[in-house]
Amino acid sequence: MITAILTRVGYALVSLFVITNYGLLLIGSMARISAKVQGRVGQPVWQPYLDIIKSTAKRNSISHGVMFYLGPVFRLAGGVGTYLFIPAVFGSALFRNFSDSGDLLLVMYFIFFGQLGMALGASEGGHPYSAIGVSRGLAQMTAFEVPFALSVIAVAIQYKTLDITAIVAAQQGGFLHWTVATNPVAVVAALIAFLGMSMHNPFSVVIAPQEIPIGPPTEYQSNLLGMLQTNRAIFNGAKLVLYMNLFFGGATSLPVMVIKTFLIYFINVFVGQAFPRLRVDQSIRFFLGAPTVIGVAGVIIALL
Amino acid sequence: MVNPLYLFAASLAAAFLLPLVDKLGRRASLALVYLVGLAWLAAAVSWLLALVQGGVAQDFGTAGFMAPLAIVLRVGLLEAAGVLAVAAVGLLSAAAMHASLRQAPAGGAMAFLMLLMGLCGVILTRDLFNLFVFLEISAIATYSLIGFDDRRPALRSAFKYMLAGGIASALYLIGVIYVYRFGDTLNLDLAIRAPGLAGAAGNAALFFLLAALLVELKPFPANGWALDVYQTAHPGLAAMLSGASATALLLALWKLLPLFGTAHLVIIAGSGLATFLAGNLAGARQRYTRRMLGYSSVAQIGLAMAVLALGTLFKLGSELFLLAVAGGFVLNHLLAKTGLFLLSAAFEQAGLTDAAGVDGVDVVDTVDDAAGASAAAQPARRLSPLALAVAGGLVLALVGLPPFPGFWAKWQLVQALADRSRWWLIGLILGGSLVEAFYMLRWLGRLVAARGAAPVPTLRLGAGLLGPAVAAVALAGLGVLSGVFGLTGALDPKAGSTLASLAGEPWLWAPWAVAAVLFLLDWLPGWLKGLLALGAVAAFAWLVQDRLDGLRQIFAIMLLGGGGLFIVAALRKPGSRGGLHPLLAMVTLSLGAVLLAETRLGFFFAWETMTLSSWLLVRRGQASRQPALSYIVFGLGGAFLLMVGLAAGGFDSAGAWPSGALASWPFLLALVGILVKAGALGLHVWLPGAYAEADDESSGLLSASLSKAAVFGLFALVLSRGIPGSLSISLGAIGGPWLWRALGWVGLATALAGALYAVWQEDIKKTLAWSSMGQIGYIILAFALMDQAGWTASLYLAFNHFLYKSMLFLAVAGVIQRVGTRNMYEMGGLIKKMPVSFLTVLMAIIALSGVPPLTGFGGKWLLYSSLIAKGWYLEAAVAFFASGVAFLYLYRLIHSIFLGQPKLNQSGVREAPLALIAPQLLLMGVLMALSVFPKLLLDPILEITSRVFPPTLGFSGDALVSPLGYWNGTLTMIVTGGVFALCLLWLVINLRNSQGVRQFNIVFAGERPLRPETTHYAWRFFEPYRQAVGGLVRSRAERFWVLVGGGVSAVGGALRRLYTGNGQTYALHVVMYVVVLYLVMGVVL
Amino acid sequence: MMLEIAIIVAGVLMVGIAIATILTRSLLVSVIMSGGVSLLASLVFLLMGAPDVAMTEAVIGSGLTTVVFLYALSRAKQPDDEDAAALASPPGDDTDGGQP
Amino acid sequence: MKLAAILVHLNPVAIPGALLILIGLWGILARQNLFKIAVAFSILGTGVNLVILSVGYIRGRTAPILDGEAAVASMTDPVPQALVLTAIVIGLAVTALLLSYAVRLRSGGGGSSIEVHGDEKW
Repeated sequence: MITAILTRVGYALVSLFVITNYGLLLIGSMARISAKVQGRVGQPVWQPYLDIIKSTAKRNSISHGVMFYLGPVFRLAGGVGTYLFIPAVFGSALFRNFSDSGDLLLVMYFIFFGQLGMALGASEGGHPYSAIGVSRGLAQMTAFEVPFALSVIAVAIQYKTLDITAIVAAQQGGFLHWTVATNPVAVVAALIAFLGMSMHNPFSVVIAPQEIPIGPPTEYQSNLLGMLQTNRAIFNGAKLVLYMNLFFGGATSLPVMVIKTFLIYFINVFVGQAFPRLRVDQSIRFFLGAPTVIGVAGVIIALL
Repeated sequence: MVNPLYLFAASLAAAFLLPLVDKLGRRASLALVYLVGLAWLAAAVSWLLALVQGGVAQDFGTAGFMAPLAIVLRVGLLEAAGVLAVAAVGLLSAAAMHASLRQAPAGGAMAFLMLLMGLCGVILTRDLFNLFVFLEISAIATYSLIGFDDRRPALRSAFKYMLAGGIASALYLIGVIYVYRFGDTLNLDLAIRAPGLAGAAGNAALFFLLAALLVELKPFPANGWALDVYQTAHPGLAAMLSGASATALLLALWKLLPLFGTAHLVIIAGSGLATFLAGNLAGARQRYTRRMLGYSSVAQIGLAMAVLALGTLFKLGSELFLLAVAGGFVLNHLLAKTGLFLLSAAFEQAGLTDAAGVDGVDVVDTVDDAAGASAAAQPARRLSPLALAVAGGLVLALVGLPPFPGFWAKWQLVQALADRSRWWLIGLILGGSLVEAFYMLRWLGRLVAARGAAPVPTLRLGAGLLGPAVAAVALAGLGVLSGVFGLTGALDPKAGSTLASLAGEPWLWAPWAVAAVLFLLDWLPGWLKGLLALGAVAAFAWLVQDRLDGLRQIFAIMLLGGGGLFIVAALRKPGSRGGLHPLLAMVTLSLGAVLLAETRLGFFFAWETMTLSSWLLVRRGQASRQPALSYIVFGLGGAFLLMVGLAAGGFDSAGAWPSGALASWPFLLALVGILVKAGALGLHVWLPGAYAEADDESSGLLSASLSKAAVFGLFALVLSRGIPGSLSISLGAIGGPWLWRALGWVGLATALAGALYAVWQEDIKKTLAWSSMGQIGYIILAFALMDQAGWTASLYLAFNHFLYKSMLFLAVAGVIQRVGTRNMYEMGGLIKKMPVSFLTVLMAIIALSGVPPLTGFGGKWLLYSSLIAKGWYLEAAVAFFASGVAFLYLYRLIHSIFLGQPKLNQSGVREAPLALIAPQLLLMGVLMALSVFPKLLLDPILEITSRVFPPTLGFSGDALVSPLGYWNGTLTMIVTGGVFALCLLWLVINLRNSQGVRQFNIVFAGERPLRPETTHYAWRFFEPYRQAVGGLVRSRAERFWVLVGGGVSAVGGALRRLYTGNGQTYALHVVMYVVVLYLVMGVVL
Repeated sequence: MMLEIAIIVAGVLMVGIAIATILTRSLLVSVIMSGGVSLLASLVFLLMGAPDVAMTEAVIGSGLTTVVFLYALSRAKQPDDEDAAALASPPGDDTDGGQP
Repeated sequence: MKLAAILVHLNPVAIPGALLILIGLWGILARQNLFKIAVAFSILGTGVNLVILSVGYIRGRTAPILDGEAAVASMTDPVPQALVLTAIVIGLAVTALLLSYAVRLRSGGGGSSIEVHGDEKW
């Protein structure tokens, strides 16, 4: 019993370690690719490591109270938890994580855990911009959740289950079995939602207050910032893995996972380079418009 | 039995002696009046006793002869009761008019004696011409009494009355003589058997007789004169007219009923119903108290009249049944209206005349003219609690709320009409009743002065309160007696079990008993009352626990447990807090009663008790007059719908709805009735105001517990009562899937609209109110799935909503108490001042939003799993959107209150009092326990639902497994906890002597801010969101109901334009009324 | 037969006088004429073989009622023309007599 | 002659009675003077009395007085006569009351037109 538990915890830690490093490298390489697109040299691929090490090494000198501290904790726990509830590699005991805690619905709702905690912590900082950012982020979230939920429903209809492992299992056997082949419409809706979810252009107004040099990142410095940066890597990885599992046939081995998630993320960055930023009410209307219709179409296709 | 002739002789002798006795002083002559009244009263009591003990109705001849040679008087049960009523009302009225009678000439006292005698004669005589004589005696006495104190308005209306009365008496004489011509007799009993009256000529003769009686009964529109009289006459006399006189005339009509054919009955019924509707509609627009009471009077008399005729027309039941129903209405009206008119007299004597001239309290809020503007203020003085209780009792009786006689009469009438499928009649009657309830309760609501504002002197009514109090006590006593012993139901042997009283369900009286005791003890200190109320709830729960099956046990925790929590919370403020504890206990126990009810009547009784007590609780709030009014009007409207639905069958010890009835519209009506209470979209307009304006602990009780009674109603509606341990649902009988799909969409729309409205509120309690509505929407949606997973989700959501909404309201009550405002943008940064409240709100919003690992996620998981499994995909997507929206207001809730910049003026704020903190801690504990071990809650729920439906959900180890997926709450909690601990550890390790910063140690737009207002971003927080999706929720429902209300009001306003105040117009109305009636009779024949 | 003709004649007279009573503007005339109608009615009662009713009608309906009317008119200081004070007019403002 | 037959069958007392009732009603509804209305009322009352008595009217009968010789069969019906007696008395009482109110309404400073006494309405 004890051994079993220790084994699982150990596996989970390994899995977590892998995804953290992968996530950091992914961010670094994407930043570099973006720079190339824009004609700059860009940062080294390992720059995120340097950032985290530097942040963590610094003494944090400012506190606004308990909730202020708990913000990054919530955020990181949210990212780690989200990843741990998703089976990362199909059929692998090492990367199975704690996916027996719950199905797709658990993952979808656990995504909110970190966001809610972070919102609370940032608000505690007492800075108005963080509240503005949160209000925009939450508002945009309600909108992009609609096409995302519709595509998830389409998946659930198609595979008659919400169990992620079972969904991946049903997509085995070649490219033609992937959701992206069997129900491309739903995948399109999901990918549009993904743009909103990762707050890349054109849906990046949410993080605009962070760009003004006095937003939450200023209030959150040193090791708190380090936690947030770590989370960014893990959370990105988790979302990518989720998308891969739902729509792109999952992964049977680590290299396959790396390739697939890299490509999914690539779409994201490319769109982000091509479009200007929308106001938050515009982006809400956008998500409730065409992507929702596409999502409904995806559901209908799944029903047929 | 005493020969009534002696009493007539005595009355006449007294009247003749009066001028002589008056020489001894007015005191002596008034004593004579009381003496005669008492003599009548005593005689009536002796007759009643004799008749009840097995005596038979007795005829008394005059001058030694019997009919047809002489006039005959008959003393039967009803006659005795009628004389009793007349004498009692007479005595009360005389007492109320005492001062005026002392000042006016002796003729006033004489006329009063004659009025009393005349009315008794109307009741007792069996001779048609003698009836005329007594009618004229009472009419002339009334004419002279109206003007006896020489006030001009009274003189004017007396003149109008005489015009109408003169025409009526001419009609009566013509009728009588032709009845004699064709029937060859003036004796009623002989005339009933007279063959000559059967033909067309006889019909016409009878018509004249009837028309005269009807005109005296003040039918629409030939009743303008009566309204003026009610408005202007001395209130004591108005009481006499509305109570005693109407009773006597109705008894006269009842005596004559056997004479009449179908055509006559149709016109009686039609005219009565028209009067009922028109009177109430016009009354809704009335500004003056006594004129409003007048409108209500004519309406009630119209209803009693209609019931008498309808009973014979549709054979609603035995004669006794009819008398029980019509008698119930009459008795109710008699006592209530007498009491109210006397009360208005007491108001006048106490000087409550400032706002509206001679007329006591102005009842209308509109400020369309100068008078209205000045009158819109509250009464300048506050009624004493006793006076308020009396006024409340009288109005509630009039409106037909339990436990007063009108409630039982209405139930039985609706039941009987439903048995014969006369739905449109039910609609008319209940619609009229609703309008009446609206304006009467509005009036009552105005009597309650605003608390909290500048201290207002108490208005003591003194001796003037005696009469109303007697009437109120009599009403309550008779009502309880009819409820306990089924006085009205037992009269009809045929009706059997369906019309039984609450005899088998003594528990349903618990709210009333406890409230009565606690109100009597209301002078005790608050903490003691709170403990007593808590003890009462606990005792009730203990005593009834074995009567609850599994479903009811779960609801009992939410309803009774919630009530207990909020009673504890009521200890948060020192002082007596008059009325709060009794009402909290009453609401809580009425919720328990809803659970316990086993019969339809019992359920409806408990439901009405709940509606009534919660309305009182809402009205206790400070600025709650308008919200409370819309609460009770919607509550009663919903209750009426429920009543019709219940009357059509279902929810009985006998079983579920009749096969196929679930799709029928009576079922739909009952469903809609319950949805009103649940606050479903479109029927929700009462909700935000009521929740927001009630006392803070009351709002919590309403939102957390009382809304669950509506949820229970949904379950109870579909499930048969069943004995504990054998729930069953006749699935075959369930209405088409479209019904449940539609209900699901109603729930979904409610959820979405509730969430969206909540996003844009600035008022913290309104946010919570809308949020409640939204959450109930999910519960309805899950309920509508009609399978095991859906019902499991529904019950689970309901319990969770109870948990976290209790927590939120408790915490918010503390915040409001400490901060003194309900506007969120006026708060901020309270986390350091109120850490426990913050923690409560934090846990509650995590649970509410459905974020794992707290219990809320279980609800979401169950909901989406069951929706997708059922194939309700679009619903699932919309529900997902709606619960996303919930994040917005939840974040706002915690951010604007607890986070961000503290306000400077709130630096002295302390943590909420222990009375609020303790229940919060308890609930937090429960929430955590249920989060770690979801089985604790889910096992009992699954136990229930899998007995009703084929199970699809089940536990596999710690994981709840559905056909689509699984959820292991315990493991989720462990993983989340572990991860969180890990992250926290990292933080703690890295924390190195950081420095706490002061409030303004930030930079904002390049400068250091100095005032919190500039940095606490809280006002119109989600404005961009409103720009994006605000169009989804323009207040369409509000506008719709405003239109409905405006329409009803406009109809009422148009109707009352008939009453021009011109006596000739009124006389013309009388003539036209008779002509139209004659034509109608010709058509019906 | 004579009896009937007398009754009919009285009836016609009564109706005629009654119409005149309503039509006339003078209150005094109308009161006296209505007394006349009552008197004729009492005559009819007598002819119909109801002498006691006739007596009562003559004394009360015709006599007493007229007296009461006249007393009331004098008490009320009511001008003879019924339209004279259709509206309450303050003393001295008696220009609107109703007649040209 | 048909007309003659109808005329013969018409009750020569009831017809003027009914006409008086109508005239009385006309007066009540059409004249605005309070006193004139009272006059109209007394005409209405007279008409009603005539109608009542017409019911007991049978051609060629004598007064209903038992004087030993006259047969009961040849008397008119005494009941309507008793009713009329009562009605006359009641009529007087009502008329007197009506007049007293008219006097009080007028002497209180109001006019004697019914139109001005309509403050209570709606």
